[in-house]
Amino acid sequence: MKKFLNVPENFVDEMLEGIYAAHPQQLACAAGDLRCIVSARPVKGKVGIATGGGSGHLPLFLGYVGTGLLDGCAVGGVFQSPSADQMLEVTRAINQGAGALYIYGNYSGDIMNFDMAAEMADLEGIKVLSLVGNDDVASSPKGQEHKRRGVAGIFFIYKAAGAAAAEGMALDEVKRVAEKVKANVRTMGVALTSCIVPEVGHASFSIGENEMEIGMGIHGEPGIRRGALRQADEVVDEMMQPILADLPFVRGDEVAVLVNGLGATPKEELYVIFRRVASILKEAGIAVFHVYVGEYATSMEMAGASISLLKLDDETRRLLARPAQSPFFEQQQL
Amino acid sequence: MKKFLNVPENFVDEMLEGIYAAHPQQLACAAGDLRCIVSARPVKGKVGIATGGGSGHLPLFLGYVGTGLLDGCAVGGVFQSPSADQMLEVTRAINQGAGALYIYGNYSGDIMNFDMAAEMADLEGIKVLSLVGNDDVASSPKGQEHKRRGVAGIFFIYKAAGAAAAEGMALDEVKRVAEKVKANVRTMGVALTSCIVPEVGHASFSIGENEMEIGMGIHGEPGIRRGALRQADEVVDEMMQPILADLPFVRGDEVAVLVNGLGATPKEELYVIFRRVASILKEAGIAVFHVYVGEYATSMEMAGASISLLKLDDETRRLLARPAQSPFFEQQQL
Amino acid sequence: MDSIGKAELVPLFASLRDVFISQRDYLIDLDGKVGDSDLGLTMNKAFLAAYESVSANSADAVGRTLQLAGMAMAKAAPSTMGTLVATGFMRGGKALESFSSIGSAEMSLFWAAFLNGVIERGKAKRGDKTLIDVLAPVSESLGTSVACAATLPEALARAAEAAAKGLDATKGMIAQHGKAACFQEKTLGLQDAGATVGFLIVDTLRAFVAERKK
Amino acid sequence: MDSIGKAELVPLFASLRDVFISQRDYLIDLDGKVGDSDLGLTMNKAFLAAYESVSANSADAVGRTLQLAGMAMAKAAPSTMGTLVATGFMRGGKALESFSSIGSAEMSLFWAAFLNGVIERGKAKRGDKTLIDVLAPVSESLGTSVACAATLPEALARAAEAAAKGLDATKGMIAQHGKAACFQEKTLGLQDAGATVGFLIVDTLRAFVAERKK
Ligand SMILES: Nc1ncnc2c1ncn2[C@@H]1O[C@H](COP(=O)(O)OP(=O)(O)O)[C@@H](O)[C@H]1O
Ligand SMILES: Nc1ncnc2c1ncn2[C@@H]1O[C@H](COP(=O)(O)OP(=O)(O)O)[C@@H](O)[C@H]1O
Ligand SMILES: [Mg+2]
Ligand SMILES: [Mg+2]
Ligand SMILES: [Mg+2]
Ligand SMILES: [Mg+2]
Repeated sequence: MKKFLNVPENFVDEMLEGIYAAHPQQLACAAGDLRCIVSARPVKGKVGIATGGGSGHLPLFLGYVGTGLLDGCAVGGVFQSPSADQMLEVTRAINQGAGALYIYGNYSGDIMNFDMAAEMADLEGIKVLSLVGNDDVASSPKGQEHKRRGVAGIFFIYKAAGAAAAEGMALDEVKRVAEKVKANVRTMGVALTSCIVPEVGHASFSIGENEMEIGMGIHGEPGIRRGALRQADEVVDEMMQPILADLPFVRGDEVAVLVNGLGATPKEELYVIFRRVASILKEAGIAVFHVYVGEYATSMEMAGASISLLKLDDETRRLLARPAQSPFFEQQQL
Repeated sequence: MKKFLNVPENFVDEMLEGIYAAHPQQLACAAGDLRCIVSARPVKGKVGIATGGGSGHLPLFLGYVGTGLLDGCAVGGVFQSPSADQMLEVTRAINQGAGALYIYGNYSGDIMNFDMAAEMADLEGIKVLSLVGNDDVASSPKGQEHKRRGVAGIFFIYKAAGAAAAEGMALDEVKRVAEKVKANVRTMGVALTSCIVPEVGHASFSIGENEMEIGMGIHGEPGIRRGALRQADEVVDEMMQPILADLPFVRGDEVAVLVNGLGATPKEELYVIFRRVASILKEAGIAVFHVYVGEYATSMEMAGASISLLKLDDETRRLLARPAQSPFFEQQQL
Repeated sequence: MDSIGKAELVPLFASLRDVFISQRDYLIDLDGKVGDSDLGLTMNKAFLAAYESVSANSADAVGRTLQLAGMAMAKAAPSTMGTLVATGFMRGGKALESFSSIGSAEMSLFWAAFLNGVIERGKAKRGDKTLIDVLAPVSESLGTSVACAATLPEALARAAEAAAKGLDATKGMIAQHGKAACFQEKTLGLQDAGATVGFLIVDTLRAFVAERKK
Repeated sequence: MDSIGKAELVPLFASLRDVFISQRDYLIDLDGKVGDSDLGLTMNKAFLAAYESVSANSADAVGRTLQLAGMAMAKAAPSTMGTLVATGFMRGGKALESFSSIGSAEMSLFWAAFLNGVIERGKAKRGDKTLIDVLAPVSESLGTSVACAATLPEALARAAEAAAKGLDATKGMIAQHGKAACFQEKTLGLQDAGATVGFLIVDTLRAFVAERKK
């Protein structure tokens, strides 16, 4: 296990101490709990947006707490849900009287804890709505979207909902925007190597020296097909086909693209991937509004990548274009 | 070799095609040569700043072409210098009548080609000054600074010089600022795994399953000490000691910090590293103005990290704080 | 004792706490077969926290006290069962908000809400080899007891029997949820760990009321 | 042939190109011992580009033609040796700007400027096991020849001899620059690859002039 860490049990908390130490003007911890992260720049009267999930996916989840983005986040151990109580603390801290929206991924532990937190917040008179990201086309067939896992595409939901809340939209409206983005985003991933959970100490799964797994989840959940690693263009073709067919994305659509690295894949390779994505979209008559390339949702040091497409309309385009800023993500007005 | 690529020989050009396709509003290619990258938003009358070097280090080098940063960049094959001719093309393209400053790393191939380009530009009446980054404390002892390699600390030179040029400083002044930053930045790196050059197809060097190499260069150049990987805090201590002693950084100084990932190391671990850096600096009575954590200068998929410190004065603090924007790096006014 | 009043909640939760202390290693063992061995630890934490909450809030109305106990459990034990049991107590407590003591009818309301909470939270159904396979027969049995105007001790005695049967039936099921789901057929023959917790809670209630009756 | 005029440059660069085609594998091999095996390839590219440049610019003055050949090499082969040799041709050509043909004196000027260019560009010194260990004796030998009023064929014959000696002497040196520098003591006994290129250029000049003399 080639990792920079001290005692594996302390990994998450030491990482968080590092994050607070690095970004004291931007992030604060709520209720004295390191794992409850909130923006140090609260905005009065704004709808609060919270997320959360296991650690090990930086910049997901806490990396999107910032201006024009999310207001708070609870994180658990590596790949483990935070507690409902921690979510509740975050909810209390970000509540500005306008209620809160939870946006998180479709994992049973997270769902149970967020639902419970919402219930507890409700008892305290804080109105909470929830939205579960499920963009991973590989994880269940069409028609069973509710079973799909949430992966990198959640970035688009954060970005648009964050901009909507920053514009002053009410809770229902922010939720409506988030739902719209959720309905229009699709992702496929491919993994080349495993990651290592510090407390476990060895690879989470094994994969052959020349193998790839199309559709593997960000915790190593089984994908669609394991096979020999092929040329980048072929791999991209195999990923783009189900993405395009699923929504479907059609001639005349305008999209935003996210080519996401899972941890160990160099940015150079992500651009080799985008090159093919761009040519496929061009061929298909689909216009590209904006492109994000980099690490937006990782699995520790897993090598691999995912491609997300978001179909835009005037409103989501406007919201995506808004400036945003966090210690992990900055964007000027597009 | 678990990489997303097609024909290895085409890797660099396909990556560049991907980059131009992704960021058409921000980057343009000069003289019809993909490897000559210039800002798509030239600023009339401004001193031009150019850099260059081998591919495989993204966001170095071309990632810093942008607003408030650099104006152009020539890239070579993976870990190979671009040609003098390509540098000359970039120089021509970014020349706004105010001359150009070359900022690049201390590698003989790069030096030869940049010197040659400067000579050729001179023949054409373009005034060029050059500055060679040499921040890697591990690569030569004190007193032999001119032999030190340039690594991630060059980011600080880019940032300050880019801001200086954006402020309208003349060529000599921009060079003076760059020299000042160069004189005040120090870096140490540590590598845990090798990287793979696509055309070579296998690891550039071998390193044991539980080994690390302190001071290894970004192309795998030998470092100071190879030994068993130890706890993160000890590794950081071993890196910080020579950094602090070299300038030296002393009680009362104010610094900017860059914790840089070499490619495969998760951001989580970089923050575990920064946590220790912060506590060492606090102990030493050195104030921290701003912290950058992430991948700023990589070696493809090498696992490892580097720590850079820049000692600030009023001028460099002001310049570092200025906004900047490129497809690979964004910063709002600090 | 025909109903549980405000004053009895503290000793009741003390019993629950003690049961889960004594069953700690047994539950660790059960969860270890097709899970991650944490159930004994998390249930210990959960019921210790619940006891402390109930002690601190014993002046409140019963329903409120139970809700707060649920919240304390959620905080102390964010595991699957911790969250499900916490949910159960919160929902059960909410159902009893307008009552001052717990007789057979209230006990039936409590477990019906508890069961619904667990179903809603965990999205599992009967036969999936979970806690629900104990809770559902318990809730049904209590409904029948209310219809037959049974006393609380009688109702709980029958409920505990139903729980034991439900628990035994989990041996014949294949796990569909949580970590055990990965083991599929291999879970056949094993008694579900979470269902065991359900049985223990109900059986502790039975024993508590039976004891006080004397 | 006592001097090389404008018209001779095209066949001269054709010879150089052919020499580096025939020496390709030999140079790959030499560079492979303590380098990255690209020298045969890069020198091929460099001298092919130089030949094409000279063909295209054969109407220009000799100095100018040589400078343009250097620029073409720089463009075609940005490796260490590509850049150094390109610099040499650019500087040597610049030194000949005011001359219309190359006799002994001009040949001496050319190589002195070539040598200085390589030293300035590469910051290496004599004894560092590089190209310079061939260029320096070549330049010295040509200076002596000019002082002794030797003809061009004589001067080049002696220069090639000096080059061969210089090249042989690199075997006793330890590499200080480039990729070979990492191998330190292990480079002892090996002939330097870049110096070999220097020898080949000078020896090709010698052979070209000797051939034409007949
Ligand atoms: N979705 C679900 N709904 C209801 N009960 C569940 C569900 N998933 C798991 N369980 C129950 O939880 C028990 C395991 O609890 P626990 O050890 O806390 O899980 P974990 O260690 O995975 O968090 C199982 O034996 C089962 O009874
Ligand atoms: N700084 C230098 N100055 C002069 N010659 C050098 C220098 N560095 C290397 N060389 C020469 O270059 C040769 C290697 O050339 P080449 O294969 O092109 O290098 P690389 O493959 O590293 O770019 C060496 O054999 C040596 O003669
Ligand atoms: Mg368990
Ligand atoms: Mg568990
Ligand atoms: Mg070589
Ligand atoms: Mg080379």
